[in-house]
Amino acid sequence: MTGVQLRNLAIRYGSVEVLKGINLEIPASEFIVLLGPSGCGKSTLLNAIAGLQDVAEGQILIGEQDMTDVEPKNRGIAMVFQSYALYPRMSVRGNLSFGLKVAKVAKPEIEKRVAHVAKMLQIEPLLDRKPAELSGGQRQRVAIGRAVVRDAGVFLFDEPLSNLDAQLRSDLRVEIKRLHQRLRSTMIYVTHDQIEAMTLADRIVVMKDRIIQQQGTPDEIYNRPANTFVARFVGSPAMNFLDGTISGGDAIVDGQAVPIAAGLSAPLADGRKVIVGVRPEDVTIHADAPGSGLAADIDVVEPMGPEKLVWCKRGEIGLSVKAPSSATVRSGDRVRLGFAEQKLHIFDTETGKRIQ
Amino acid sequence: MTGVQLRNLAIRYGSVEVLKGINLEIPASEFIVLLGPSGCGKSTLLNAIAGLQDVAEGQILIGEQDMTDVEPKNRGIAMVFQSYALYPRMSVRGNLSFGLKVAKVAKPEIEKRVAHVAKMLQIEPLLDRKPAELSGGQRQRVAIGRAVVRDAGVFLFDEPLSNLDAQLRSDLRVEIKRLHQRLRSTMIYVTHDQIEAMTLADRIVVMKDRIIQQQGTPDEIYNRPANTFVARFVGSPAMNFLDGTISGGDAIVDGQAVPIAAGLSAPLADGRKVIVGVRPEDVTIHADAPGSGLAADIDVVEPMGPEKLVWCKRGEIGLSVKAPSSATVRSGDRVRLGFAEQKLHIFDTETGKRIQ
Amino acid sequence: MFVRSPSSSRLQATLTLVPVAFVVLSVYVGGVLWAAGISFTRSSMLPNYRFAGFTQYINLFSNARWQVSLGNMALFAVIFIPVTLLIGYSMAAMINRGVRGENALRTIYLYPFAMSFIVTGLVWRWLLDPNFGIADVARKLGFENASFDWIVNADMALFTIVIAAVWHSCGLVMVVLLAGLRGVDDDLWKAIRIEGIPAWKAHLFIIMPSIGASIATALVLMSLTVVRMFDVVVAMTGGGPGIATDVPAKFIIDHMFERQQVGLASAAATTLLLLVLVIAVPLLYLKSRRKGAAQ
Amino acid sequence: QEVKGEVIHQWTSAAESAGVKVLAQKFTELGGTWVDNAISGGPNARSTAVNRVVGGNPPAAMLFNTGAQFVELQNNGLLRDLTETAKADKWQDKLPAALLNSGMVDGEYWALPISGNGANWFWFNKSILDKIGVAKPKNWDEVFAAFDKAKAAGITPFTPSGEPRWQRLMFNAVVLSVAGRETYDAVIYKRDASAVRGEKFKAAVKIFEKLRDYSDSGTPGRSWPDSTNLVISGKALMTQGGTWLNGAFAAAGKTAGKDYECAIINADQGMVISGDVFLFPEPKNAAMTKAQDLLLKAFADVPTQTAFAVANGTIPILKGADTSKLNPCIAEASRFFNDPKLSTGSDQMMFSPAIVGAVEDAITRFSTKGGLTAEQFIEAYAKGLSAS
Amino acid sequence: MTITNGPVLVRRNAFAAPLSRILVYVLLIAIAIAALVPLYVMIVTAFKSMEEIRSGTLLSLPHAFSFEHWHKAWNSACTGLRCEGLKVGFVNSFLITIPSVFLAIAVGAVTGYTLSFWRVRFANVLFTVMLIGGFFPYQVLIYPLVRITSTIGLFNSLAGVIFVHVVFALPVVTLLFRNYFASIPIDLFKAARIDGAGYWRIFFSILLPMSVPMIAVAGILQVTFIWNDYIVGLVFGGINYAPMTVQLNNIVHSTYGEREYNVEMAATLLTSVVPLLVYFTSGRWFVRGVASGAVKG
Ligand SMILES: Nc1ncnc2c1ncn2[C@@H]1O[C@H](COP(=O)(O)OP(=O)(O)OP(=O)(O)O)[C@@H](O)[C@H]1O
Ligand SMILES: Nc1ncnc2c1ncn2[C@@H]1O[C@H](COP(=O)(O)OP(=O)(O)OP(=O)(O)O)[C@@H](O)[C@H]1O
Ligand SMILES: [Mg+2]
Ligand SMILES: [Mg+2]
Repeated sequence: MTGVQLRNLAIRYGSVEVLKGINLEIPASEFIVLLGPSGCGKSTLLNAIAGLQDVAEGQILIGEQDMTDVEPKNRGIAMVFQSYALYPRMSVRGNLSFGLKVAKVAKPEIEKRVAHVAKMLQIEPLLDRKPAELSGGQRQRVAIGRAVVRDAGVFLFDEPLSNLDAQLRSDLRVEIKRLHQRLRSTMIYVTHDQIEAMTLADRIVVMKDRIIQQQGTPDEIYNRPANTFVARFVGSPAMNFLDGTISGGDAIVDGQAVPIAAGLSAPLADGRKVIVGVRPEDVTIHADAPGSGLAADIDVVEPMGPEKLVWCKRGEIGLSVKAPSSATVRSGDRVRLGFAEQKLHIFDTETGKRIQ
Repeated sequence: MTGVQLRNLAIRYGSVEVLKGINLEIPASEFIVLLGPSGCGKSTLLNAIAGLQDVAEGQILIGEQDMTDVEPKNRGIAMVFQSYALYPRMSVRGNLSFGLKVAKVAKPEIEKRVAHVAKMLQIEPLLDRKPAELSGGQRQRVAIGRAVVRDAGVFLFDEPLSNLDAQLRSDLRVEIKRLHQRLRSTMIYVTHDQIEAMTLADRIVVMKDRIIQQQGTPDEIYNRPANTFVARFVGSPAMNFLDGTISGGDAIVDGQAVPIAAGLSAPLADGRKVIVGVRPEDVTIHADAPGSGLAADIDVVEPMGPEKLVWCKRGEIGLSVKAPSSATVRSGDRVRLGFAEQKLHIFDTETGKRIQ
Repeated sequence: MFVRSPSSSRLQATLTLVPVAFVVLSVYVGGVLWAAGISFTRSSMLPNYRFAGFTQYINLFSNARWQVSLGNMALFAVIFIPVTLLIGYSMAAMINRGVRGENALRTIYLYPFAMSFIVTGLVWRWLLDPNFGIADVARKLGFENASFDWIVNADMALFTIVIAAVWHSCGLVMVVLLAGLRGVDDDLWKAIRIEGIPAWKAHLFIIMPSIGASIATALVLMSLTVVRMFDVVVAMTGGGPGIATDVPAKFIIDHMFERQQVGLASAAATTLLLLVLVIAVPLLYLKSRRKGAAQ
Repeated sequence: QEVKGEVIHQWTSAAESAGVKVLAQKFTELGGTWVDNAISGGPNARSTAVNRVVGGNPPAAMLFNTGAQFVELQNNGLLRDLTETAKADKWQDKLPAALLNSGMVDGEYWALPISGNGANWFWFNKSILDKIGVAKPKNWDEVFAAFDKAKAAGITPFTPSGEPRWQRLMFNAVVLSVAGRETYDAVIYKRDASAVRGEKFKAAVKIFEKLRDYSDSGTPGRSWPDSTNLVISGKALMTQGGTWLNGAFAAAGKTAGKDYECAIINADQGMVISGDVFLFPEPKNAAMTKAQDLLLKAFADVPTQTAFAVANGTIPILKGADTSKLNPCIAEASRFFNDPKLSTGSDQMMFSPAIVGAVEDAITRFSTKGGLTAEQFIEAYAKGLSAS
Repeated sequence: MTITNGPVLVRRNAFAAPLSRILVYVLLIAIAIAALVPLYVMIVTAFKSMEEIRSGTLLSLPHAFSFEHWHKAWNSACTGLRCEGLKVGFVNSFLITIPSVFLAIAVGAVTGYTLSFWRVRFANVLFTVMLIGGFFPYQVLIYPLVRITSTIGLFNSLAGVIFVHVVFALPVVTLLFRNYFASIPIDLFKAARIDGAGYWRIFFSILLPMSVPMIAVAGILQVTFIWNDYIVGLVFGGINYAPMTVQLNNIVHSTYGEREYNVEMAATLLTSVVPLLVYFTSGRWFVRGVASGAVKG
């Protein structure tokens, strides 16, 4: 099995530098998810790994070998494109089997694999249609199938599930996970879906502003975001941020003390300006009673099936809270918000970096 | 403001009937979300409402007027295409302002509106680029912008947010909601995202197999799904289904009694075969102790940030459970599952329809 | 395409087609019907309208020159079209990779198309002349026995015309296909490269089908060249040796103008058109059926 | 008021241009304005002219070949009847009968002959003749003897043009010289198929076949200037062609009698004459009539016509022309031309274009190695005489 | 035949050019050389004296380069009464070519657009008829066209020539555009209609800018056809609008005249300068990925 290493990679479109100084070590068989705001260069990076995008600086190693200038086909990769890039005049079956035919895989084997993939992706009835006759989601499934049908050492997925319905999406998510477990191929996966990222990734790489912001296990990324950007970007709804000043182990936010767990506040000098981050699920709503937390007004309540999303306001500050759907809250209510002391995140106001 | 009515609509591609007998009443200013599995005809329906798709039978009324045969431009609609369909030779600015120019809107007004939309969608720095120079998500934002910039009576959105990152997605979701509140336009919105559907919709329409399966408020759809299809389709992870037989107000599942709330079991005769549905969040996990629920083994545990998804197995039956991330469960553990009596859904085994 | 009853735009569409339809009907349909009518008369220099039955057709089909012409056209088509398509496509594919000096190369490949055959035909004659053409050059280079007498050999002369015609048309076919290739989405190339599909297979099975419309265009242009082929024959062989390289258009034009046999020429033109119809209609039918199935 | 006369013609070579200049000058002197419309190639010029007539915008005059080409225009009432002018200007006294008759229908004059050529000439490279030590051949035996000698000396004996029309011309030359005037006239004037199938014609066919075997491999399709160049540059002994070849020799700076020789084989059988005529479309208005009148006057003026012929390199056709300035070959041709016993019409003069074409097809197929056999050819030729 | 896969990225290391790429250049240059042989012969012949041409050394360079024949072809070759060379018809050729090409492309593009995006009754019948009509030897249509143009009063006028050129060009240009538009994603057309654009607006604002490669092809085709046309100009233009090719033909083709090959070659080369310039400058119209970024999938 083949790992992938990126060494000091830089990529430019003309004179615009899209990526710079990218260093990434992907051990063989790892499932890596790339996360980052739209336009941060995720597709560009995948293209570069695939050999489809010229590299301005740096090296790409696949399976210990320098592949920076090697033809895509010799890199042992498979890829799902964000724009699908299906072969327009071939039937779905043709799209799936063409690569195998070219690779001279035996016919019965091709049929077996195509049948398997078609079944897994629920596109069996579409096998004889042309891409133009498919719906958006159907096209996407074919694009995934085309990559999966090849037994590559490295799989590159560019938002493969974004056009699928929730059910199919979760089915396929499990299927891809299973594929990974079965093949033990290295997988590099771009997605915007938190759940996909969290459930699939061995490691998540968060990118922004041409560089990698943080890499770590889903747990690390979620529970110990390296900076406010990562903290805000991962998790939905996003983490709440409160500007505060340290005073005796508490953070004074908008004139009110927010207690911080001792372990977290230890390195903090009094008077230091910090940003206190708290995830919506770590906030609890209490009836309005003096002294028991941050007073706030309920702005909007969004039912989300199993739970409710409660948007609270305290002057300029907006806070989101995930409450059980049984909670009885109504727009306009005045409430008190409590924060789970242990779950607070403290960032430096200047740099936005996590303090610890 | 203009409502939309579909009367007995049927649409065919050649001889294949994609939609049939579609009746839908959308009051003015309503926000309607279309949900359904990939390929069920959602895009086709939007196209028909826009006047871009030939209607085989039936009528389309927009604002009380029969618009079945009216030119798209005279229907007072704006639309975001699933495939984006950006004008490739125009800059982003050109793409945004084209419709306004055609409508002879004054130049300063065009500039104002374009600037506003560009700001809202965070595409200001991209205004002078061509679509080919944009990332997938950037293209999608331009496509949304092109629709939003026009003040139409009816907006049609075909999966507008599918390629965006979570943060932008939730920002835009709020933005669209706000747009709706400001303009009070009728909006018809196709999405696969549960959260979008739940948070945006005044009413959700679930489609499958050429027809409408259920329409209702998000709450109704989620809490009172009309049949097993809707029940399974809405909610992620999907509702669990257990085959059971009624016996004295309980359902006997795999030899073990599952108590049903009295209100639900009232119309059920003993011996009747039913499907018992239960959402993952309505299942609780207890330590293995005789008599206190359905015994099961833990298969997989997926961390999902704020909570854990626990996949349990009982023989052939698979069950998913949403547990707080604090729950201490491990793969291989034997546990007992308890069901919230009041939250069970009972469907007829034959027809799959909800019983009540 | 999507609306059932007339709308302003569709009305506009119809209105713009009307003048075109009018001209097409009056010139092409009118002209063809007129010619078909004339083919049933004994018109010589000027058309007359006295019905003479199938005389002209009987004369036509007993005319050895006409028979040879049709045979030549068929043989020419069978060689010229695939060869030109292959070379033209290869050139387009190579240029499409983004080579240096693309402009110059394209112009070089295309220049034969700009030159009228009146004189380039003569040059080809010289080049292929068995006595002082390239055969002579080869002899001077030391290949004592080099001889190349196709152009004066009744059995081979047609192939020299194929050579010149291919030379003349390749550039055009290349340009038409290049325009098609330039519309292929970059991501498609990427997918092909990732799958490691060998170049020729990618072109044959993926790229060619996706520029099917351009290829159809090129095929029609080449077919037009075949059916209308005249200049090149006149300039290179004058239809000779004997009548070995005669073609229908030359037959028609000779009889129309020089020989003042308008009736016979019309019969020939009508026959030629019927032949085109016999070949084209099944193709069009097949194509439209496929399209119907796709919708 | 300006009297504009547009003339459509195919005289585009340098010599022909010089000739046109002479005619135009005279017309200008007479008070007209010559509007020149030169279109290369007879068929092109003729069909353009016909289209102009049909389209309702006829030229004042248009050039056709001597012969039956114009008959249909006359039948359709598109031409001006020249009888009055001809009578007044006494054309029958000025022009050779053969030429004049070809422009007449039912005793009326419809065409004015303007130039004449001799078609059955053979041309030799003098230095090669000298080298192989033979005199200018006068009959076929001498020709073939010379051929053999040339061949032995490593020189190509015969390089005719391979274009069908010149092959036809050569065939006619052979028929006249081998089969004799009587058979020739029977075929050409009477379209007598039995004469074609006769022994004399067959003998001519044999000679033609033999000539074919002596000609070089580059013959098929070769144009006459190329063929002539081979003789001029000393690569070949003989070529065949009409009096116009003289111009090519002259243009290459060659002198008749010194560098090259011209001859009719079996000259006692006479010369095949051909030429051009002017036709005058039915005038559209008085101005056009006036222009045509002036043009007719200019074209039938003896000194003008002679000067034209000299410039053009063709034979002066009007009687009383001064032949002293002519090149020896043309002077000789002129002698034949003006002697009715020594001149006869070309096939083009007597046949309809359809027959010319049919016969030409037969000849060109016969000229090709591996084409028609002599017997097949004779049948094809005979059949061609009834083409329409 | 080696054709390597489509657009290739420029490598950082130019020396690492794969073998296939070198092969491509070798092939392209070989084809170019083969294509250029006749041109070479024409050019050297145009510089040679007739003496030298007669001596029959086809490929050798001329002994001395003289522009005399070029000068003669342009300025003084006889083409009938006048001996003023090719230049006489030069302006006419422009007068004919520019409007004819423009109109032919305009009409053909609009027709192709209508045929591929709008459902008009009998449109496909019309197209089929037009296309098949294109196969009819157009020489046979001259007589009826003479009658038509003279009936509508266009015979022997500039407008007449242009009319006939446009009519003859219509089948091919329409075909080019119809087929080209067929490959453009239909969603673009839909989006423009939603944006309120009407028939013309969609054509001019959306589709025309995407058609530049096809406009270049149609331009190349029609400039060549019309610039090189002889018959139409001759018959329908009358004496006042005879294009340059009439002079060219008069220089090259005369039944009884001696031939000056050097002047003929020079004349031919001079006549083809304009189309060649068009070919060369059309380069930047062959843009890559005209529809790129328009749609997903
Ligand atoms: N041009 C066509 N010809 C034939 N069938 C088509 C065509 N376009 C779409 N279909 C079929 O019609 C059905 C409905 O397509 P549609 O695009 O409306 O689906 P959708 O609900 O939008 O799906 P998705 O969520 O995947 O976008 C699909 O099964 C599709 O395969
Ligand atoms: N051909 C191009 N020319 C210039 N800039 C480009 C080009 N292609 C992409 N870009 C820019 O490069 C940046 C990175 O693009 P890329 O497609 O890699 O983003 P991405 O992270 O995949 O975004 P998304 O999540 O929206 O797909 C973007 O800002 C984009 O605008
Ligand atoms: Mg991307
Ligand atoms: Mg869709």
